[in-house]
Amino acid sequence: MALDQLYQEILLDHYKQPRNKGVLVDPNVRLELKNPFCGDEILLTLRVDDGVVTDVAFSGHGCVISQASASVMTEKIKGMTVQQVKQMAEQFSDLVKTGHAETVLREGGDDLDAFSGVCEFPTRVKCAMLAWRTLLQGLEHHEHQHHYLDDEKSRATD
Amino acid sequence: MALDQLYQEILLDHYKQPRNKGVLVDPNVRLELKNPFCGDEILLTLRVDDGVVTDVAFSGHGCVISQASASVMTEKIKGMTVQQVKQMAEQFSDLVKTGHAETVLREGGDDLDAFSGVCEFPTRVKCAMLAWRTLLQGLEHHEHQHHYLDDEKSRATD
Amino acid sequence: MSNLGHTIRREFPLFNDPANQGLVYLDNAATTQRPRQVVEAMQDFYYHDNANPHRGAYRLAERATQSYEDARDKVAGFIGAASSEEIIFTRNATEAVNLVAYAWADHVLQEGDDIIVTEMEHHSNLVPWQMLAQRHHASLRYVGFDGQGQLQLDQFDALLRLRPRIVAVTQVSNALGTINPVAEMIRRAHAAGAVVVLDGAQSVPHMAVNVTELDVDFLVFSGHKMLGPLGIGVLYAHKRLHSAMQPVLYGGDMISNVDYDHSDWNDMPWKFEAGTQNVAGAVGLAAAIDFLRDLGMDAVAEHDRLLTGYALEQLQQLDGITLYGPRRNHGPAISFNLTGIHPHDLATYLDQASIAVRSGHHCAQIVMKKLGLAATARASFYIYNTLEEVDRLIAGLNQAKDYFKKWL
Amino acid sequence: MSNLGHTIRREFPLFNDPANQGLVYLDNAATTQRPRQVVEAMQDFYYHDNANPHRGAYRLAERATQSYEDARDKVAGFIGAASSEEIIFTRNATEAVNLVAYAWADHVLQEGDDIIVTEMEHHSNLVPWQMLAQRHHASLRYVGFDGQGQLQLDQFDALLRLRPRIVAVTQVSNALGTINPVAEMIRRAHAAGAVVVLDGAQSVPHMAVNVTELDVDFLVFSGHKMLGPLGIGVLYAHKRLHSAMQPVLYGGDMISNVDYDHSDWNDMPWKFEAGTQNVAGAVGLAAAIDFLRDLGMDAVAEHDRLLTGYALEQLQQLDGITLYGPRRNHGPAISFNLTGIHPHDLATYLDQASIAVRSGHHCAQIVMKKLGLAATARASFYIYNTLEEVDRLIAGLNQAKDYFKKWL
Ligand SMILES: Cc1ncc(COP(=O)(O)O)c(C=O)c1O
Ligand SMILES: Cc1ncc(COP(=O)(O)O)c(C=O)c1O
Repeated sequence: MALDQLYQEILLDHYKQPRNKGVLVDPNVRLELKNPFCGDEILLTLRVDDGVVTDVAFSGHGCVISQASASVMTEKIKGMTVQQVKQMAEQFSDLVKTGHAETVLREGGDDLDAFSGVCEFPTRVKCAMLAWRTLLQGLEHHEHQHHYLDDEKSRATD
Repeated sequence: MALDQLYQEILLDHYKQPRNKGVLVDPNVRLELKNPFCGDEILLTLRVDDGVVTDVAFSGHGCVISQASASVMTEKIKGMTVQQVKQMAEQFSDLVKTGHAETVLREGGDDLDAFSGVCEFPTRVKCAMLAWRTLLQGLEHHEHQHHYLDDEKSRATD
Repeated sequence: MSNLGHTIRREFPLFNDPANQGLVYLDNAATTQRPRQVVEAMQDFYYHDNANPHRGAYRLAERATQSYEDARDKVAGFIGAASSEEIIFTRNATEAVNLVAYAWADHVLQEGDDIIVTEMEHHSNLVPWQMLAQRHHASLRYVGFDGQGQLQLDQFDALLRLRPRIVAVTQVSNALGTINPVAEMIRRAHAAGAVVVLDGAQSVPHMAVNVTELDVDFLVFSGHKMLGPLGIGVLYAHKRLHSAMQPVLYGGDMISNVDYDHSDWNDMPWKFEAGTQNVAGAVGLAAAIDFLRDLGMDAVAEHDRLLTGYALEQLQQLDGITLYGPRRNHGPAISFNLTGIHPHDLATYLDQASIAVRSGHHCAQIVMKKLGLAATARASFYIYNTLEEVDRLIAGLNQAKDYFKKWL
Repeated sequence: MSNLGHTIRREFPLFNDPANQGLVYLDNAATTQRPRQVVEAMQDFYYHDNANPHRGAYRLAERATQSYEDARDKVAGFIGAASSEEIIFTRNATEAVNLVAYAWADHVLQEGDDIIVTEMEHHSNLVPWQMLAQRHHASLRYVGFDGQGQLQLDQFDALLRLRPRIVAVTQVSNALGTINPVAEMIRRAHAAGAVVVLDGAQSVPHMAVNVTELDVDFLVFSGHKMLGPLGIGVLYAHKRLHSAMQPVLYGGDMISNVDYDHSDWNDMPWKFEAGTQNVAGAVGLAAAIDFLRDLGMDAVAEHDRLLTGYALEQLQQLDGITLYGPRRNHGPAISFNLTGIHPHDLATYLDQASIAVRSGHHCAQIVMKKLGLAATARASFYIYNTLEEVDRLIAGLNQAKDYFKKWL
């Protein structure tokens, strides 16, 4: 049944025992997003040091798909470079939209694969992507800020 | 042919030799109206003394129907009481919309009857009515003003 | 009566589409389906009478104008308006509320004025007032609702003592199913000198609404929630407000005269209908009104009551269900939650069983905040629904509970 | 090619209606007729995929959302937009112009700023700017046109030296038939720092228009003038303007978050689409675009040119005719007058011969004032018109001259 493809056991595990649930004490990336059409919310806090995600946590509430997706995501991205994270987000987006994904994700492993069933449920793609959209926007703000600080610095030393 | 019912000889006469064309020197009713959908304009000037239309003139430009209707109207209403004018306007409106009219118009006579063909041309009803609408609105303003003046007077004598 | 759903369904081609076989459509508060009479009326217009109305001196244009103005007369009759001048066609109820704000309220509101809304308003009858208040430094005040989803009329009375300029209230709530005592509220609001904007989006489709009896100032509703087409809505504006209303959209038919530096406007109601209007939409709405009138609005309301009563009775018996809104006198939209199942997951499950319900905040986020929720599931009925479909819903919910058991 | 009209007519049921037998429909600048493909696309939507888009978690709602967003993509592709985000659906071109005024211009215009329009604008691309200028004490400046209906570009250049904030111009005039050199005008306007609002109501239906090549800021047009349904129009807004645009209508899908005292908005383009949208209208517009693309916009333009050229040639030979607008490179709307016959009387006469032409000011009263006229007659062509129909028009005009001889 297609429904079992959507609600796979691995999601159950993440939904019942979410990894990295909470709020970091000293994050340098912090973003809250809302899925306007279902009211789901996520608050993501990260530490990014020298272009590497060193810590991450999520909180909020939502459906099975959005919560499990957030939990899996936090597990996967810890230790990755920002570049790698972005690539993975793109692959994940492909996966949930088409059911297929490229190599990077393969390396990501099984837990992400468990979202391949989402593609049969187009209205749920947004749920699966909520955490990742939040992540990407958070990183973008961060980089912006970073560049800005860099600029400030270089101007200061001019 | 229906067209000949619309463009009757009497209209031709009024169109070519419009009665009461011009602007009164000393009107106490004056109103300009426009048919927003064809750009036709009419300026009506009247003298109303003791509730009787003592003089009237029209100017402006427009199609055969609107010009002839204005000309016929000015001829008919001279000497009438405001009350009679209003009744005739209503009857005329019935005539151009339905082709039939009540008694008052009968007394009004042939020239008004010549507009009975308009009812076959619903888009032209507005043209036939332009002068009459202007007249009614002008009289309404006049009465308003009149009442207002009366009020002022009565208050002044209070 | 209980058979209305069965007999009438045949007229709705969507339910005969093999792709929609067995579909239990319970999202009627969002939009209804259309009987073929409505779609065919639009087709007839396009295939026989189509032209740009109001401006053509040829017969086709006259037929188009007639179709459009006949539709306006029909709407006026349907809601008991004194005159067709009081009927302004809009795109939807949302635009109609915004039109009241821009065309009228912006010209009368003063700094420090009060505007009363309720906590159960749809965003469309809330955010326009929020923004209006911001523009004028006016105060937006909320009438709360109690545990049964009933407006707290003592709060309403207290707020009326501020002598507010505007009271905006929905007649029937799309999120709670509450039917508000608007006749009485209008009376009190008028006594306090307020102008009342009534949101009829969920009432006009479901019950006889008479603007003259209600003596309401403004009423808004949407065609698509009452069997009519998308893209057509109505603003009823009582004649006494006309002189204080100014046009908002400029161009086309709403104009009488244009000069280099100023323009003059056409008469009511056209002065609020700028550009070429959705004549086919108005024609479709008129056909929907004919369809509803043939059934009789009392029969429509009775059918709603039957289904809603039966559904509430059955739903109450489910373990772990929370029902929001009133116990009795409940409108045809029922909001609920099942413990431990997110409404979004529930809707997906039901969809697999061909049952279409809505999940989310139903554009009533204040209601959700007040209830401490992110979302609810909502089933909403209309004339083509049946008691058997209610049974299907209940069965679906039971199966969903079973399916999601292990996720609890 | 000259046969396009004949072959294509079959697809337009209105012409097969016995009541419209022999109808020569020459009021296409006001609104076009619809091929059955367009009406059937809307019917298909209502009969198979209808639901409220964007918000439902069930498959029917997903299909509705897909239909709506596919239509948006199709519009974006048709006018060469860089992204579908740049396409906002409106009710018509008129609303689209007003939306630019309220959503963008109201937030950037300052007292004393200049706004440039032309003397040949349709009221819909004139009065919104007139009112905007009044609101901000800005100056509205007119580019005139010469005896051939051509914009006086030297005046335009002179006005650009004021460094105006806004230039609003029509690509093709509905009253004069002029085709303006807008690519060049946009270049010059940008060089002067202005933002350009292009009225494409008469161009998008008739020629290939590419917003990216034109580098235009805003483009407006209406579905109903290009075979599409009534009640749907488009505002193209270049991405560079998005951050300066604020919502105008509030409620429904345009919202992301609502709290008691403030709200946040959804992303582009939805933040400008408040309430339930005319999805069927968008679907119908997409079908119209498919229809036009199958023909090819070059073939459409070529057919227009053929008919317009032939008509101008024939009309010129009539005694007592005055033709307004350009001698060459004339768009498919031809304005004219016959000496001594009021255009309203002329239109009635032609209507009796089943020839539908428009008479009046064509919502371009400034054009009429400039020409010293109250009204003109106008014949305007589209893909289903034929050379024989032009002959019918000419014959009708000759007969009319004869009929009204005694009235001269
Ligand atoms: C040049 C031009 N601009 C704007 C419009 C307005 O279009 P609509 O009435 O569809 O809003 C028209 C149509 O009459 C037009 O010809
Ligand atoms: C109570 C209420 N008001 C207003 C609206 C807005 O209607 P529309 O989206 O047709 O503008 C709705 C529909 O969602 C509603 O339920």
